[in-house]
Amino acid sequence: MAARTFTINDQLISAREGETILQAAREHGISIPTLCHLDGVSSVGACRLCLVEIEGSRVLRPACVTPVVEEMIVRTDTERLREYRRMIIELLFAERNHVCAVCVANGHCELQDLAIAVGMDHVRFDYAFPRCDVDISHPLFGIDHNRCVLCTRCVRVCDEVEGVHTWDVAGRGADARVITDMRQPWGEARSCTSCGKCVLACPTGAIFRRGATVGEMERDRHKIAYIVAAREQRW
Amino acid sequence: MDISELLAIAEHENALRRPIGIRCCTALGCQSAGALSLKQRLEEAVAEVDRTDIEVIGVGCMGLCGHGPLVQVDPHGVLYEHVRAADAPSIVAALDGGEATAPQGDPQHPFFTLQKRIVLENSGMIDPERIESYIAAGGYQALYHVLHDMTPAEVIDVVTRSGLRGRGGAGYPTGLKWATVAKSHGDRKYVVCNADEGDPGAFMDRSIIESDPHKVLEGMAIAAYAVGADQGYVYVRAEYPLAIQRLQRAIAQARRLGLLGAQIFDAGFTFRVDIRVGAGAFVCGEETALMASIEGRRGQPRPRPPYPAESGLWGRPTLINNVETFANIPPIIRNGAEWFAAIGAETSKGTKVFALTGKIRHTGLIEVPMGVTLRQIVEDMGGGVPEGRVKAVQTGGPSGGCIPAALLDTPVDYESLQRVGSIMGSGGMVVMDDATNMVDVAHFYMEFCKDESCGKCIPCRAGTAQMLHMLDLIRSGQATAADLAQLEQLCLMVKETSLCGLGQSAPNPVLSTMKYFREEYEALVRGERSEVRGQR
Amino acid sequence: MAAPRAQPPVSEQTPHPSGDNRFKLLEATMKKHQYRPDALIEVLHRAQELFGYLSTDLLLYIAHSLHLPPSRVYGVATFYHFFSLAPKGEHSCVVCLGTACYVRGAAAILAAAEQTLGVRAGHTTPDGRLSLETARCLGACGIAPTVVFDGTVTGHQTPEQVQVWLERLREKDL
Amino acid sequence: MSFLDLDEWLFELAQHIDLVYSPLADVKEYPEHVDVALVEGAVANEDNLRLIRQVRERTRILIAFGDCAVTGNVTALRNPLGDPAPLLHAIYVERADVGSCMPHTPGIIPPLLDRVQPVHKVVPVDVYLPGCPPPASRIRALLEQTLAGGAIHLAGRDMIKFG
Repeated sequence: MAARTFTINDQLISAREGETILQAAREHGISIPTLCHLDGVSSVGACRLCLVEIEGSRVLRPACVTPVVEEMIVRTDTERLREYRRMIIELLFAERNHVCAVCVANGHCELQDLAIAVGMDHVRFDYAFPRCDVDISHPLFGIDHNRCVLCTRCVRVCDEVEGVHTWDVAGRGADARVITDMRQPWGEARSCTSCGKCVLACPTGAIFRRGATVGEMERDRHKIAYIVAAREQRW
Repeated sequence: MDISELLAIAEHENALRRPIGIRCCTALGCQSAGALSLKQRLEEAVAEVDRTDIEVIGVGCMGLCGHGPLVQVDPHGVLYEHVRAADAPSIVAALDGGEATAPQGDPQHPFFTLQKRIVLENSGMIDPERIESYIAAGGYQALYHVLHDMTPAEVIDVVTRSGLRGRGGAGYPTGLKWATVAKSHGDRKYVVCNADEGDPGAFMDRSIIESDPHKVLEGMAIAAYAVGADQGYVYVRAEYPLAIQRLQRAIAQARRLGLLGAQIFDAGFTFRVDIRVGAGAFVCGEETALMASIEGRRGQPRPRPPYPAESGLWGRPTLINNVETFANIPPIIRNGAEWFAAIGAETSKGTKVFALTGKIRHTGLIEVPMGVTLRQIVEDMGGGVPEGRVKAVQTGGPSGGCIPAALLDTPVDYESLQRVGSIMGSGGMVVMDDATNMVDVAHFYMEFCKDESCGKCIPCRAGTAQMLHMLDLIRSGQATAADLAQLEQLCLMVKETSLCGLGQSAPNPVLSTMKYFREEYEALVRGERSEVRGQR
Repeated sequence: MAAPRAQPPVSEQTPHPSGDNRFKLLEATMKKHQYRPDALIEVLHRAQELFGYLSTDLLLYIAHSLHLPPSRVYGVATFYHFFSLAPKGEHSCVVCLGTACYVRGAAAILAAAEQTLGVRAGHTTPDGRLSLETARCLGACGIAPTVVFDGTVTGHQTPEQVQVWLERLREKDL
Repeated sequence: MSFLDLDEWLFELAQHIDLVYSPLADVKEYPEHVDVALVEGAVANEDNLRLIRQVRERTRILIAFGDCAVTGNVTALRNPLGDPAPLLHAIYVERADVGSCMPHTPGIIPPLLDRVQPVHKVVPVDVYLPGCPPPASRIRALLEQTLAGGAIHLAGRDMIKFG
């Protein structure tokens, strides 16, 4: 495969043809924040945290879906990007009811980690305090919509890896919610195989194993990529 | 079907014409005001006087929708406004020197005389429900010419040299888009007509389809030939039942005559067109969302590249143009690239159709050469506001901005409108008078964008909700100067980070009103308006 | 384009189509589209036209027929404003809130209608007689402000006119 | 309690500061010309509101101390339910075993605000110290920076992790 040479933050990088900026950056230890991205499932470019500046481009580009181009000059950590990322994280905290202190994912949460990474010591926007449901009708798992960031990782992993498509998104805009089957209680969603991949995929405490209490919801998200890799390399 | 048959249809149709034609508008605006019963009454009145030299024709939009129902009598061009069914006999009697009871309009008013009709050349002239009427006006000859005398590359060359740019809003060069699709490889290609006219305050595309549906179909067929597509879709809003009905009829008629379908004009060219009816989602005007919707999915945009020209419907190369863009094609083929390029402004060739509405005397649909000033449109053609003064002109709908009265001399072209903080948009032009509070206007658009945000990307989903909340605080006098600064910051972020055009342009109405009418925001911050009026 | 699919067997959990002619008509639409999943929106349009609204059972029936996951059908049906998952009133009053109508006083019209009916926009009166709705833009800006009564577009409306129409409807025992 | 985890460093701290007001100290009125205030808790009732305005007015550096002050945290969990009246009714009237009545003792029980708000939504805040509770090491780092004068900067997992 042909190699591509380009620059990230003044560092010369070589990447394989067809690789995204995000892949190339991570291989070289350059971190770009992401939330909706999950190794093993398709990228949707929705969270906008991985936006980078590309010299000569008028607009910011999502690193997760932008392929590298020879001699491209990329900046991942400018003042402007830092400020925008912090605002995006603040918007998420203001949008639903994220209470780290009583969350099952406290200490193991990608949203919490991102807040630290972007330097969020408080949220400047007004909190919306929406009313959100908690569904614990499933015998093994639960979903708390207060903590959902609508990254759709559960939807994609269920569709693309488990192949069941129990999850989807209903409604739109701020009213959008992830749903199981006909928006019925998860426990009644007949298509669900209880495989638990959505639990692995969830970046926050929204989808959790029942019985987990504060801070207990640890998960090995790399498993998704392992499953996919194992399937592809099967002979 | 060959050219002689086509010409024979035209000839036959023209032979049927009577010396005196009473044209009655049957587009949506006039229909709502009673045009259908009026037309029937006119037909009866003609039958009553037993005149075979008079015919009554139902036609598409005549433009001056605010004064409907409209009736115009050929060959003298006498125009009647606000016509009631009861006026019908007197209109027929007036042909013999009687006095018509309906008020007469002035066909020499600048509203009409300053127009340059290319897209609307047949609007209000032909019967949109009969393909023969379109053929008699020269219809489908451009398609014949293209199929028999030109290579696809030559067609693209003509469109490129004409300087035509996309009329959907962004103004991307049409020829370039066609060339990209033509060059892209795929086992199949598609042509899509974007008739998901979602901007509130805009009805150009609805009117074009209701008044002259075949022109759009002919434009699509020419495009399909040029890029190598064999299947077309018209994606039209469910809110436009009359347009859908006329389009369905037009497609069936064209198919029957062999002008759509297999082996068009025996030239080895096949092109089928299907209608896809939208279901109430503004975001589906965005091309990747539109394609998702045609594929039966949630109308959510995806990042570009890949562009639809390379990977569109079902992953195949897809050409997406707006209704007005396609409607420009047959005249360009007929009259040549140079003819078109000679009309309009330096970087914006041809004409633009605008829906002129709001606080203005003459509301309706106009087509003007690019480069005319907003002042000519608003003051000369539109007759200014009924009471008070013009305060601002809003172009581009929720994606556009408010241009203050002081900048009315701005010429209408893509670049000039962008320079003053708005956009050309699809053609909505809403005039506001000094009774309009601009913070309310910004709030109105933001509420729209928040409701229409698909929810996929965070800046648009959460950002529009937050911007709306901040505008609420400002309107209710609870905001501080710091909040204004924060709102501005948020606007810039949403503009630069959102995934699609909806989010990227959602802050525009706020930014432009903050730029030109900042004192209105500041007055509210100082608590100078106790009562909030306007939208809920 | 996705390959045409054969008509699927109707599963036990979907309502049995026999006995209701509307299901036959819906079936015909699906057949016309060769049960292709990408015809979902067309099929939903037809279903709502036939049944008035999209019930959970109806959505499930469509999901099975088009071989689509239920959550995807539900996701699509709730994405588009045009689709209603709850029954509508016998009559409808749609107030256009497009820009031209807004500038010409649509807000006052909507407020008058809400006051007369005692329900908020987007809701149906408790007696099921009338649904009050709003539209983004009907494209009839030339005759703004516009209101659609039972499918008929009327222009140049005032709050008083709308109130009169609604009150007349209330009095009449249709 | 987390503050007390500062252990012997508290003695060092005591040499640098005068503690002039605290809910535990017997001081009724918040004094004037205070240099630093560590504000714990969110603004939930009218007493909180009155006090925080006074604190802001009379203090040079106001530090929102802990998640409740910074975000509303657990105390704001009632916000999605809206106006507190129905909630109070459910608790004190509907489910009361004995003496069911709405709490109403003017001057003694402060009325609840419609919404619990983080401190910075009510008055300007100079420094934010997240944590539920902020660990002692974090408090110490904050106070050391504060005592040193100059700009206070807190970053990284050890300093600004919520929860």
